[in-house]
Amino acid sequence: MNEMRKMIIDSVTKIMKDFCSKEMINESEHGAWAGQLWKTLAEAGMITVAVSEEVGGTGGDYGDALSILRISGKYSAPIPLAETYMANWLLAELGLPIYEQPLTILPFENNGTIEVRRNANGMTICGTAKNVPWARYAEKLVVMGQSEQEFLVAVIDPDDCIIIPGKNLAGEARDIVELNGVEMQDCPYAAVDGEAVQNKLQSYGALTRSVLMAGALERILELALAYSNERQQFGRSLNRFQAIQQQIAILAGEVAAAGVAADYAVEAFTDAVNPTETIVAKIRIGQAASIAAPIAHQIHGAIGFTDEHVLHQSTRRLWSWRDEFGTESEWAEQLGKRLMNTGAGSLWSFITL
Amino acid sequence: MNEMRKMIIDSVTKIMKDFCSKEMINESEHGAWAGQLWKTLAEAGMITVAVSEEVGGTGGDYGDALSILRISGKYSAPIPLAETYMANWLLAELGLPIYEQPLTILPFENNGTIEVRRNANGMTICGTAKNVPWARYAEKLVVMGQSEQEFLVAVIDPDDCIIIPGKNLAGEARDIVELNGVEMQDCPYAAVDGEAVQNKLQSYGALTRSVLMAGALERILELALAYSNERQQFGRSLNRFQAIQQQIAILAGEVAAAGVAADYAVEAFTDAVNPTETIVAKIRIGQAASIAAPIAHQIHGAIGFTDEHVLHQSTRRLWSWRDEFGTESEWAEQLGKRLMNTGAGSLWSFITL
Amino acid sequence: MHKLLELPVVKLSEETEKLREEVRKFISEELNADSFEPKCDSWLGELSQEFSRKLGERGWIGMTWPKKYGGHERTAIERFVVTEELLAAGAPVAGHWIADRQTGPLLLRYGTEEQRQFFLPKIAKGECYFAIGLSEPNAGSDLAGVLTSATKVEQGWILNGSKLWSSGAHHAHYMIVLCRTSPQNPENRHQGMSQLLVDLSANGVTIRPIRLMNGEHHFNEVIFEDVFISDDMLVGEVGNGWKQGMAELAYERSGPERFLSTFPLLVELVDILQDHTDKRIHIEIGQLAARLRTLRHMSLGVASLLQRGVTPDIAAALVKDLGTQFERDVAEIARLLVSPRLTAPSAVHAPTKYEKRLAEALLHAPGFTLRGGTTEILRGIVAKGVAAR
Amino acid sequence: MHKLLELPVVKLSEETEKLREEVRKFISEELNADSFEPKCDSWLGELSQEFSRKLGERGWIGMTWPKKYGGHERTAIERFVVTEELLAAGAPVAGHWIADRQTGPLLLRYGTEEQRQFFLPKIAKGECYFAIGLSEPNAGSDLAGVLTSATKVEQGWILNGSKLWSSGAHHAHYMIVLCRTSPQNPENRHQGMSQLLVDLSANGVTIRPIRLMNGEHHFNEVIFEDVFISDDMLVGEVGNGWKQGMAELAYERSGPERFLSTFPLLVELVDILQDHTDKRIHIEIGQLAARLRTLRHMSLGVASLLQRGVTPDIAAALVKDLGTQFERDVAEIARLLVSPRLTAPSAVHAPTKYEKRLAEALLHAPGFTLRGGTTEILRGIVAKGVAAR
Repeated sequence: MNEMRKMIIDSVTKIMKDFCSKEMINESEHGAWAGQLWKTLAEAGMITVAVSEEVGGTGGDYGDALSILRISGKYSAPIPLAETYMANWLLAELGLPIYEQPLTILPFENNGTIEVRRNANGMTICGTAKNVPWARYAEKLVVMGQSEQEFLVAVIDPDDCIIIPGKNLAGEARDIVELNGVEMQDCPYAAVDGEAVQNKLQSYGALTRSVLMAGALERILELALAYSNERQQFGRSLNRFQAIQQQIAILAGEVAAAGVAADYAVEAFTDAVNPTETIVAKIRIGQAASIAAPIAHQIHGAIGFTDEHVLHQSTRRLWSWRDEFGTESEWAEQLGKRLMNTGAGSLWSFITL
Repeated sequence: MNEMRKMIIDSVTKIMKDFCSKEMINESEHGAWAGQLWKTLAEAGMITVAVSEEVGGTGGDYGDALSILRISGKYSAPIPLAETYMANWLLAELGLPIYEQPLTILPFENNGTIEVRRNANGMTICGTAKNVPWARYAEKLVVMGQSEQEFLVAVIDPDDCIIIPGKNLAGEARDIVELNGVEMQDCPYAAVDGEAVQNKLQSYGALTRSVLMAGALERILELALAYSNERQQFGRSLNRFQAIQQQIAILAGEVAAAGVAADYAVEAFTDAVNPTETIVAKIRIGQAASIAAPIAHQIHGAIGFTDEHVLHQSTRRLWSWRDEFGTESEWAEQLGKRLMNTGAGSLWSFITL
Repeated sequence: MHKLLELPVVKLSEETEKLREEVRKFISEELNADSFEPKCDSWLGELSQEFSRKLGERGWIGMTWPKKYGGHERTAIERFVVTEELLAAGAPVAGHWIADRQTGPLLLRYGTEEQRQFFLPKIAKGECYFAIGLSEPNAGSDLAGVLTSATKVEQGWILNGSKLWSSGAHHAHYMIVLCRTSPQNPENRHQGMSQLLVDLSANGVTIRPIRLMNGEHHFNEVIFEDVFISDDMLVGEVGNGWKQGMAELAYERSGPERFLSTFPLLVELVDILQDHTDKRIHIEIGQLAARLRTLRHMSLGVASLLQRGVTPDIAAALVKDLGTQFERDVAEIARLLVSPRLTAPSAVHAPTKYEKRLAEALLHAPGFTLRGGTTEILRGIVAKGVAAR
Repeated sequence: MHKLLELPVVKLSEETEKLREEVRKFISEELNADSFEPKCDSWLGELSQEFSRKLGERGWIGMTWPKKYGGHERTAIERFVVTEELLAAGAPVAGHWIADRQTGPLLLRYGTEEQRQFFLPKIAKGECYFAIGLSEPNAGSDLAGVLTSATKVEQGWILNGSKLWSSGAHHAHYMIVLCRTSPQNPENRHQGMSQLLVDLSANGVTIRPIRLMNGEHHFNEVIFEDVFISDDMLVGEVGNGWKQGMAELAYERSGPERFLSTFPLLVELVDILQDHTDKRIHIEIGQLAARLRTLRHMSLGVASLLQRGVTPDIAAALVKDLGTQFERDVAEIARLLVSPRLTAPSAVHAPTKYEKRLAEALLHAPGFTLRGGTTEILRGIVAKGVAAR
């Protein structure tokens, strides 16, 4: 890891620790917007990372951005950092303006259809998208719509939409956005290869969720280690019981595996578009989340699932993120199909690729 | 349980304990025939159980026979008791003579095709069947063959066949039987509804394997309890380590579940043909075997997988029997399909049926 | 079979099956009248005073108790059948659940005649709810850590301390509180405890919500500050509290609520998959069904032993362990078969029933393997039990 | 990330990938010449003197050792690549395995100059095999229970006792025996042990086969009756045996042999399923592949740390735990996807390759989570390690 990356990580870790208190996250889950956290990150130049300085970004590479995201996952930061990164990367690539404000993207995971209609006055956008992350707090919505002729990516104003609040298991905003003929004359937009953009977003999405989960997994291990050290039962620390030790070890194994899978996916992403590592990461980290979260709860006992405790802020995010942008089964099906197509003789080459 | 059943169980347990020594089973796996065990069981009237006295059987019911089988599974008895029961039940139902000698059935699990051909001299049987249990020791082979017109069940002489020895993971004889035009003029035979007999044999087979596994599971729990009590490590008995205790509990849970599943399947079988309980048993006991066998080995350490020890005599049988007559996945597919067809509204009725 | 693991095959009589039909008819009528929505884990958190009262009217609370205390002298098996039907339907039974399951049996075994006559008929009518008073901040798995204490005064006791996790205490009328009536003895940590019956509306009782991670309020902290308990509210003997509390815990195990908490999700899963013909779906559903059916048979076997006066502690602990793993697996298998984000057509804004049941199951799941004895504790009990025989 | 769990991302150089291609070419030639059949767990039981010699000729044994001892001064990563290629191919490497993996490093660290000069070149040629001399009947997981003892005599030691589980001892030339050189001290059970290098053809050495459950002979009991060991065969210091033995055990962990033992089965499984398009098959294969790829990255990370002189004990223990679970799961998933009894057409009498690999995997599986430190012991090490930090 280079010096620059280390500095970024230290700086973001400090910001996240300062802001992401138990209370702040609880309030966010009940509807408050973590504006101060966003502002602080923006001032530190952490929002437009991996967008070149020429087009107004902070510079740095994908690895820097994804490292920041991992920390935000670790501290359950209730902000659309992943979505804003994804959106800005896409906008920069399309030559559209980028933003320091919170952004989101729709339709999210193809969940809904957005149409672009041409009329006398120009173009309008219509449709409904479900589960749009953080839509109610976004200052711009990046929309991919389909006209009869082509696909467009447009940046529109949330004020022109109806946003119906919803949330995922973690209390993160996952809203319904209704576009009832939003006029496009003042919106930045560009024509795109629809399938390519969709694939890219799906792959960006899987990677950002993988990295967020890797962060949250680190957190639940820390919490489990601390709790099992402090908590006494039958006159000894919990972590002195073999039955607990065996579970701590399994938990540590999953967290370590998730970390390695995320590292490789990030590394591959930095160098070139290599979705294989992303797929492997989403599968393996999804498995890790599914094994690790119940263990962390079991170690914490009942206290861990009360709103008094912070543990569930991470586990509920793991339960949400493991499903977003494809479950481990969905990605495994895709990977397995590919492996079966190339055949037994290529299996080992795939593993060592 | 009635008094008669108890007496049978006590008597068979004694016989099995006397005969089924580690050495005897090892020798059997290397090709010896446990003739003395068979003779003793036959003299005690334990071979033609659940065949009425009028047609030459010992009487008793299916529950008696299956209880005997469970004990034989517990002590790894290397004899075709399941096959002989199945064959005699079928023969008795068809009005054909029954036998006190070892029998087997082919094709086994539809593994091979047997044809009945008519020629000038009468009928001949042709075909090859794989994995036929204990064929080399059988004194009669019960063969289901198909002619152009109909299905027949015939009893033929092994001397008229070519038998190529093979074995399963447990070293139990699973032979290839080649029938190269066996003449049927002296063979007892009957025309049958082929599909019905096949279904019956598949269901008999799944039930007998379930019961055998339930017995073997009892055995590996006994062995694990004894070993973990005797074996000292770090100055204490193994069973005083929490990490081992947790595993013993899981093992005990699986053994108990298998026992209950087998009991219900046997009970349902006695009352009427109700393959549902058999299917549930084969699935649940297959799951139990897959969970329990590794735990028993883990508790025993390296000694358990050396030929010095008896543990693997039971675990290798579990690994073989869980696959014979349908794995847990294969039966689960069938059960699941049925449940999905009847729909969500009927699910609870199925559970309480 | 190991003696402690033997469970009988139970055949239900025609009469019992008739009772089942009655319960099903009742539930179906209630569903048609929209009186409740089937929910996961309904016995923990779904309370309907009216529903409880209706069950009381039909004689489905306190079923096994003597008639003279308002009970119905029916068998444990009959109670089992009523219970499993209600749970499978996800019915709102949380109100009277604890009182029916453990307060009643505890009072029948240890209560005074006056206590029985006063409380049991009310409970059986579905009008008197109890909360559990065992756990404390430093006494969860290790109940010997109980610090709540009662000091003897004239004609009664003064109670101070607090109880944790008391589910439904904010609706309940009473709690049976395990407390110290003599100081802690480090040599024998189980000595000197007693059980007191506390009116939760009494002076000095404060009930504070402990919200779950999803914001639901089922659990409470109940604080006692100089609460006066009159002598006639002592349950059992002074100093016998540990043994009584352990007996109470045993009533908690192996009932159908230890494997049916997520059954309403399984129903929605099968429903939503109706038109699929995927081999994987069949296999997963078939495997879950086989496990569930076997679990139910095991649990029924435990009920039947209890009926005969045997207390199959080891088998009950096993059923609880296997059952709560099953409850969790239903949720984990469901999400992999039908990812919730893909279920609802975008035109429908409200979450589907499937999504709601899945969320309930996932968010309640951490509790399954903790409440009523953690998996680790239960496995320790089982291992020591089967090793000792 | 917890410091003890951090593993670096390793990028293989082009040179290393070229080495991999050389190994693949060699293996493919050997396969074409029918010199071996790929087998599960080949590093435990598949021995070919010729194959070992060929590897020695190519410089693929003792790869990281100094050239002056016959080594090749290559990196740990290069050794990793050669090793994983051989294991993935199920090649017969059992002969030199122990000598290459742990005897060499042990002698380099603790051996005398004479010992190094005498043994290491022979090992690197693939002509000198070693057996492990740690476990005993009462010293498995608990090595402090070692009872084999050496009594000092003039110019040497007299060794008495026995070693268990010594895989390949019937083919090996030497064994490094952990033994007591002072009586057991109950206060410090790890004191008073030393390591002696024993010629297995010496007088007084008896090698008895311990057959596996499938009749295979890999393991042995090696009995020492008044075997004379000359002073120059002492490895390291008198009394330092415990520490040296522990270091030796650490070399055993986290190599590719901890997750590739059943890879040859996975290849046959994919092969036999080639024409199926079942969703379930894709999911299972995809999940196994993702696990395997991550495991390999973890193991590579450990190798890279070792290369830098770090000894990542905790991470190595984790990789071994995760890896051996994977090895077993391959077999269990395979049997459910393709039941072996349904594979071969009845015309073919010999078992298929798939059936043979599956049988090997199932029958060897119990050993995976025991050898090189049981899962329970490793998890204890991990938990204490991460808790202590």
